[in-house]
Amino acid sequence: GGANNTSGPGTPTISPAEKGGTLTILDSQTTLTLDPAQSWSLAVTSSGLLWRRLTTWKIGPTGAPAVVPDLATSDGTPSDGGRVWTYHLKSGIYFSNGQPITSYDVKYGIERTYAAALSGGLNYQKPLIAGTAGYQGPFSGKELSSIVTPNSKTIIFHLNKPYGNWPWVVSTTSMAPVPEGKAPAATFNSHPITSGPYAVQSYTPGNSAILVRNKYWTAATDPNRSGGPSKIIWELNQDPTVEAQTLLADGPNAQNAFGADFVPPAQLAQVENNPSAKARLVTSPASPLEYVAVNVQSPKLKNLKVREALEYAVNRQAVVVASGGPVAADPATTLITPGIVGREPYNLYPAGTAGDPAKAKSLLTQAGAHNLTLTLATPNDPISTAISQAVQQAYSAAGIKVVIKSLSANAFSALATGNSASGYDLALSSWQPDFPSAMDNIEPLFASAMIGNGNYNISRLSDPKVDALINRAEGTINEAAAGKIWAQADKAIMADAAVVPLVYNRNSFLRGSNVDNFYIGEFPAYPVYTAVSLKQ
Amino acid sequence: MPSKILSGLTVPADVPVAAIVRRSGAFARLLADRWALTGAAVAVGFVLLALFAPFLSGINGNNPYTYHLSALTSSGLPRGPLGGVSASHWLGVEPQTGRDLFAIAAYGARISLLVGVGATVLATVIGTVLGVLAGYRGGLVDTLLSRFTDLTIAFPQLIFMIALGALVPASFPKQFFMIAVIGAFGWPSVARVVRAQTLALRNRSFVVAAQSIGARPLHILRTEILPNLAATITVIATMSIPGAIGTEAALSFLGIGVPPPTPSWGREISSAIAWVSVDPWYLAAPGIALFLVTLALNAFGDGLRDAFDPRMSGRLR
Amino acid sequence: MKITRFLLIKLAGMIAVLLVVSLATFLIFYILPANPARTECGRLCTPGQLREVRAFMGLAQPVWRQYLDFLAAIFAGRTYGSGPGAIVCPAPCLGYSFQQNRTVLSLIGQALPVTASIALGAAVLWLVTGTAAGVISALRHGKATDRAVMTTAIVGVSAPSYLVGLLAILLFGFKLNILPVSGFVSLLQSPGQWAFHLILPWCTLAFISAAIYGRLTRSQMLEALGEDYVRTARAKGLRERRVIVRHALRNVMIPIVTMFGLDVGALLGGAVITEKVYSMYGLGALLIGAVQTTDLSTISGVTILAAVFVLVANFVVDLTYKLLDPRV
Amino acid sequence: MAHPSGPGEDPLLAVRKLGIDFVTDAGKHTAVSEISLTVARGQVLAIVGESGSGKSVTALSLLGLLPATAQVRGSAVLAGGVLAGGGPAGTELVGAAPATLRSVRGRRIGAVFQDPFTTFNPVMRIGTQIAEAVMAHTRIGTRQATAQVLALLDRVGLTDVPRISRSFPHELSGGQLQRAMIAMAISGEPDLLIADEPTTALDVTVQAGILDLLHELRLGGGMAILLITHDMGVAADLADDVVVMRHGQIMETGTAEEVFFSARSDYTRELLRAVPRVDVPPAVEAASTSTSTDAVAELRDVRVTYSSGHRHVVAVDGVSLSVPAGETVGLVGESGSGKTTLGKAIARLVPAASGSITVAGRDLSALRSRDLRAARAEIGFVFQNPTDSLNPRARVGAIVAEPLKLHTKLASAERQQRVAELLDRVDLPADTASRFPHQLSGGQRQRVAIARALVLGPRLVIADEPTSALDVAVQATILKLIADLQRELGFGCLFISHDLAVVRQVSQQVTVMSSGRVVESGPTEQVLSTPRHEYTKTLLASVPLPDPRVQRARREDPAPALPRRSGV
Ligand SMILES: Nc1ncnc2c1ncn2[C@@H]1O[C@H](COP(=O)(O)OP(=O)(O)OP(=O)(O)O)[C@@H](O)[C@H]1O
Ligand SMILES: Nc1ncnc2c1ncn2[C@@H]1O[C@H](COP(=O)(O)OP(=O)(O)OP(=O)(O)O)[C@@H](O)[C@H]1O
Ligand SMILES: [Mg+2]
Ligand SMILES: [Mg+2]
Repeated sequence: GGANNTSGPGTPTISPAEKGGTLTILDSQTTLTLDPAQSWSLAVTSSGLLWRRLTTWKIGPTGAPAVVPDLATSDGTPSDGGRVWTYHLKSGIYFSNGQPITSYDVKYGIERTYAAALSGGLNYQKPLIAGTAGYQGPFSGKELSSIVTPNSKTIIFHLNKPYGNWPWVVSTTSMAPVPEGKAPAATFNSHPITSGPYAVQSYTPGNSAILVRNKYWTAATDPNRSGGPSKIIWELNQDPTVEAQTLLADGPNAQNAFGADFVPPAQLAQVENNPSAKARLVTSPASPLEYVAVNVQSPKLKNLKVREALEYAVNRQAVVVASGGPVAADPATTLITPGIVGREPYNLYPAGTAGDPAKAKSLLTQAGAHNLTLTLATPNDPISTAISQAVQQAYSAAGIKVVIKSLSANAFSALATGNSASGYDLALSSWQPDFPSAMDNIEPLFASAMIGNGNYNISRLSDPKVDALINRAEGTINEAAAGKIWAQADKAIMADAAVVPLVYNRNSFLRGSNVDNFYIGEFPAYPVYTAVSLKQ
Repeated sequence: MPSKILSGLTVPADVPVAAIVRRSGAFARLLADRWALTGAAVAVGFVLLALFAPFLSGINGNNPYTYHLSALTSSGLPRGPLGGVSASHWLGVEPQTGRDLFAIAAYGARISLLVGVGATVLATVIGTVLGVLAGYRGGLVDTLLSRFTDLTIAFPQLIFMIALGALVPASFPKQFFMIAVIGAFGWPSVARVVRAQTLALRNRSFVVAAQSIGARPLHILRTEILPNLAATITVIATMSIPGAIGTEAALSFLGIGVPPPTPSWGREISSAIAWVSVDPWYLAAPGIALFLVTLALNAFGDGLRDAFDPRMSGRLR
Repeated sequence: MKITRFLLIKLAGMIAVLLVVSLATFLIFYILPANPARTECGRLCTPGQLREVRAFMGLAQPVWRQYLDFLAAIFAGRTYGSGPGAIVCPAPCLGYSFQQNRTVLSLIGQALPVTASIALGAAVLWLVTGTAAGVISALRHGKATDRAVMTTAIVGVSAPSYLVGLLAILLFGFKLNILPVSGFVSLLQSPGQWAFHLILPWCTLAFISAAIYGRLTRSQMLEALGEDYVRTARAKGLRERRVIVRHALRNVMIPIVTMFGLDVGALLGGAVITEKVYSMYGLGALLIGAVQTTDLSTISGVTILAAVFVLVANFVVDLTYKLLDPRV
Repeated sequence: MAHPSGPGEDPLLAVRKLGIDFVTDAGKHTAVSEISLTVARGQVLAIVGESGSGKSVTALSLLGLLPATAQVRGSAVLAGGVLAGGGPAGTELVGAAPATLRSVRGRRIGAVFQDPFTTFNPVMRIGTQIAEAVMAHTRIGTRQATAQVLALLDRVGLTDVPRISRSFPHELSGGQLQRAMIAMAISGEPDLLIADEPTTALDVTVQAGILDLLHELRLGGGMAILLITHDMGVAADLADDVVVMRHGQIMETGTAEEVFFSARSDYTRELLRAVPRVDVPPAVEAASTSTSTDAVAELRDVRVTYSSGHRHVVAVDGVSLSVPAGETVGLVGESGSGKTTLGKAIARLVPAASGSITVAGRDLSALRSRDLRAARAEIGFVFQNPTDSLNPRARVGAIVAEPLKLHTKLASAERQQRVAELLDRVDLPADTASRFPHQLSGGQRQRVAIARALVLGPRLVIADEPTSALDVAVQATILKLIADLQRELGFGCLFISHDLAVVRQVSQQVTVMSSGRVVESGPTEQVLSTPRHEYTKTLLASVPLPDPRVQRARREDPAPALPRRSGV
């Protein structure tokens, strides 16, 4: 990725965050997960407003994303070749109830994630922390001996393998401190004790959450959050189309608001003709990968030539249009997304953006595959439906008949991530890493350990070469060195033709005219909530 | 039964026997009802459109599948006014794909008319049969059928459909399956209304009179009760067609209906709604088609009702 | 004596239906292509963790056992897990939503007033406008007014509710800027705001649903107006309004009321699209959310509640028949 | 003449050249052509004549209540009255504006319609419906109106008035409904009362009471009455002038005495000849045709109760009766005494609470539905309310053919032929087969019902007031038809009627009911010529005779034999 961090005219520059005002966030989600153990929220969105972790992300309007100290004084000090990580806490850090934050609270917060009642979070730490087999969380009265807290300011993690990305793992929401004894599993979600700039005043699922200033939070200990608005009203359960229209209209209620949802394609087209709205549209750099997973275990797709035909036949231009045009998507030929260390642009199957059906046909003839009929499993949201039809149409030009199997999100993931390889030949999916590491572009999607059991290797690729590269990269502490290995893995997977990358999506968001510092960095493809402020 | 009763009598020569069965009155009235005729014509027109969809859309070399990205702007909107109406695309093109909207509407009529009308007919038949049975027989039959009706209404349809969607293979003949599914869940309202009216009708003297001549229940239902329910049933049936077509679209999203790209009005309408403020013409073709078919069938239904209303007999407009 | 017997039989029938509905929900859920424990387990989940989560959620047991537990919980409450980390769901427990970390009962308690407000207001509106339109149509039979009413009705019935809602929002919310387009205000909090926020949802639903009432009323009225008793009423010198409303209309209420019971019963179980477009968290939104997150407890809870509404509405309708027509 | 309007004074109602056409599928059909008549204040004008001659539609046209398929020509002027703003020229009723008609209806012109069963709104209580009429034209409160309703019901000779007032129409007997209808019509104290066959469902004692009431209203209140009747006795009793109609035309107009004693038209004379008289034994004694004595219907101690709400009505209270094959048993009695109920109980159309009923040797209550249907096929039933007993959506041809279709294997053409024959025998024009019931006159419907009951050749005929809407000439035809068929087929017949003269003519046995019980029964001649029970005696004494002079004499000398208003 270059320096074209944001597209659109509103290339933001950080302006000094003005304090005060009431910000409204319009969100189609019906519920917020306010227990950090269970939250999937990115470090710079909702959880960034409420929780601090040992580390967090520094996302500027330009420049590469970086992991930076948050509660801790450093990103972490590795020892034992990356198996042990040590952190020291800052002083002057408090929970929203006034209690100082200690290393015990950090440890307790992590232990909580092991309780069955609190499962459901991102869990990147779970397979890494040593000695957790059979551990059932702190409510059982036991604690984790692999997390050592020699004093209230120090915390030492013992991992079961060297892990260079640990500072990123530590930045995830699951790792937020939780005060022991004040966080019952059943009710903490409705009345959480927070550590970020905001505290939860009230939360009505499906309706709204009202966040007010955490009066114990100080900007001095936290350079990464602006804490701009004095109050945030989180309007839930919004219809995305209505939400976009609301922001487009920029009425009195919408001027202090932004939308947490992608602007749908139709409204994107509408924005094109509306200069006022265009100035308030923020579009991410091309980032999440939209791809067709090729089920390599399907009998019809065992032959590499057939899979290569799929690579050549795809028409990425049609997919771009179906996604909402260039403002919404860039053609993709690789797996590691722009903005992430290790990305190397290349194209193993050069065919032009409109695809090369002739080449595909000849490959199919070579493979002896005639009258190929493939089932494409597709989530039933409008964009996926549109994209899968574009894919279908392109493949039909190459003589491949595609039957679209439109499924609700659950049915889709049950089919694609289930233990059986049958039921689909192709699956349309998209992926955005949970933190900016090439690891998260590759491992969850292509490691052989991630087949079935609800995990996301839906290409069902089990290539020892790829697994070995993944292992090697993970153990490499040096980010740049690791990046190189990830790039090799990327190419190895593409050589297997186990996936047809379609496009890198650009996510677009709308804000009200009074909202300031609303920008998207190179990663993630979401606005940085923690930076937003209101013009006063 | 001995029917020698009138044996000795001679038929007076001037009895026009044909008069007894004359139905021409109703038919003539129907023919004179301009709304009904127009309705019938429009409905037939749509059926023809569906039948000759390949031919009609082929006039311009179109089909509902081919993408015309050149007909779109870079953001996926149709180029040109009225949603891209041109000599080659009579009703414009679909945003994001550039597919020909006339071809989509014409081909879409196939699935939508088949499923919409088929499912409605199925639901109406089931509902009518169960409704008259429950209403007329009463007692245990009514109790059981009524609970069965309640059960069907209260059945967790959404998750049932999702489960079905996962179970049926992608290559299943979806049209008839959809008709069956929509019909199987669509009958309760017909049944409830029919039952209610049957309850009120069954104590009318003419029904008792039919009982008193020893008519079988089936006969009574057919000749005494049903004709008096026909108007209600027609109204409910003609009004449920759009709902069935809408359900067809919903089922298609759940994987039970015909999969894309096979065009259907319901699915086109539901994807066009989001575009209504940018490209309203996209909605126009399938939306107006659905509206017209429903209006036509209702107008025809009204015409039928009037034609067969004995109190209207003799009235010509 | 007879009344008690009658009620007991009805009640038994209803309970049977509820049992079948809840059992069906359970059984269907288990053929659903979804894995709630896996969903609940989080992004990365080891088989061991998955087992634990499954056991904790009570999903490790055979289906029939789970069903019995579910039934028992309604009367006896239920505890998930044990010790300080346990989650207690006191009786009457309709289950616990792990996805929302709340008991299903409390979720329903929050969503029901929303749906009820939407449904009841809209129902009154569509009943009144629908029957009025039907009466007018019947009186102007075959004339331009009749056709206009019919055409409007067909627009209403063929327009998807989402479209009507969206257009209403664009027009009244953004263009004219006179009505709020989203959000629910509790009746207890502010009756004025409650009604104000509900105007658009009510009108949307009414516009869509009134059609069938209009058409039904019209067809029934056309028959009734030819009856002798209408002639008698006129012969008394009654005002035409009274003839229509008290005599003709009363005689045609049975199908209307039946339809009304069906619609209201169904709507009380959730007005999915309307809730969605107006951002109101009613039972419909709750159910859809639960289906999306494979939240069995919430699905069963809402399904059963919806079934209760259907049953009660139909029961009440059945009772009114006798009042509407003593011959029934 | 008894009416107070002097000569030269403007008539209350002047009908001039009134014509009524109906558009039907078969084309235009003239029901009334160019009739003219006048009614003066306080005058009673009786219209008698053939069934289907246009009496009822004439009456309806005056109120503007004909269906939209009717076209009315000519003029009918109602003299300007106390309320409506008809100027000196009076109010033109033909083609009048809705507002004008409304002010006329109920207040200026009250109406009693022909078929009491369908005139009331089936879903409203009788009391409410009458109260509505009361309140339509006077400003009084609900409570006062209710009191007035009860008084009105009492005035028309109903007993148990509160129950009647609370009842729904289907819970009342024909006679009760008819009186309620009269109460409703006179509630507005109209200037003109149109009474279309107002006493067809009333037994003679009650009928006498009603006739007295009408007499009183006319004398005391100056109410003019347009009386439509086929009962020559009633006409003779009440009418000042008489109009005779046939084929939509007026055959003869004159004072009652002129018409009764010096009729000019052949039709009138024919009509008068056909009038059966209770005081004269029939020329041909109704002879028993039965050779055997086996009863086709046998009732023992039958009790039938209705429950409406919390109350129970014992409609039939321990009745025993037997109908021998080939014989006709006349069932007469007080209105509301349970005659209809008893008839229905025989065919098991209402359940008997106790007692046993056998038809052709079989106990119907023990039969399974299949056998029950077979058994019912042997019963021909003529319902008291012909209108509601005909499916409104079926054509007459289909209605009459229905039993044939059900129980014979005749081809459709044969069925049609049978139907045509039978319609002809009940004196209905051939095109009737293609008409719908609502396109027929009351008497025509009744004949359709009779045809349907007879078409299969039943073993038992239950005929509930089968001739109540028929003019005497047609009635004679029908009675003859029944007698002929009875001779031919040997069926037993339960003949329910309030017309003692008819009963005397057709039946071998008579049973007299009162309040749900049999008070007297025996051979017709014996019961009717030497009645033993008081009630029977009263009954016989109340029969109006088709002789204006006798009737006037009776009225002027209210002999003890003629009880005023029967409140039995
Ligand atoms: N469905 C019913 N519910 C309650 N009471 C009823 C019902 N039907 C009839 N009755 C009552 O039963 C009694 C007998 O009625 P029935 O119709 O048998 O009288 P009837 O002898 O035929 O009189 P009429 O000569 O006036 O026709 C009446 O008092 C009537 O009010
Ligand atoms: N709605 C109608 N449509 C067509 N013809 C009708 C209609 N109503 C009545 N008629 C016909 O008009 C004629 C006169 O009917 P009307 O009811 O006035 O007879 P009526 O003199 O009252 O006879 P009855 O003594 O039998 O009651 C009859 O031949 C009848 O068939
Ligand atoms: Mg008449
Ligand atoms: Mg009777």
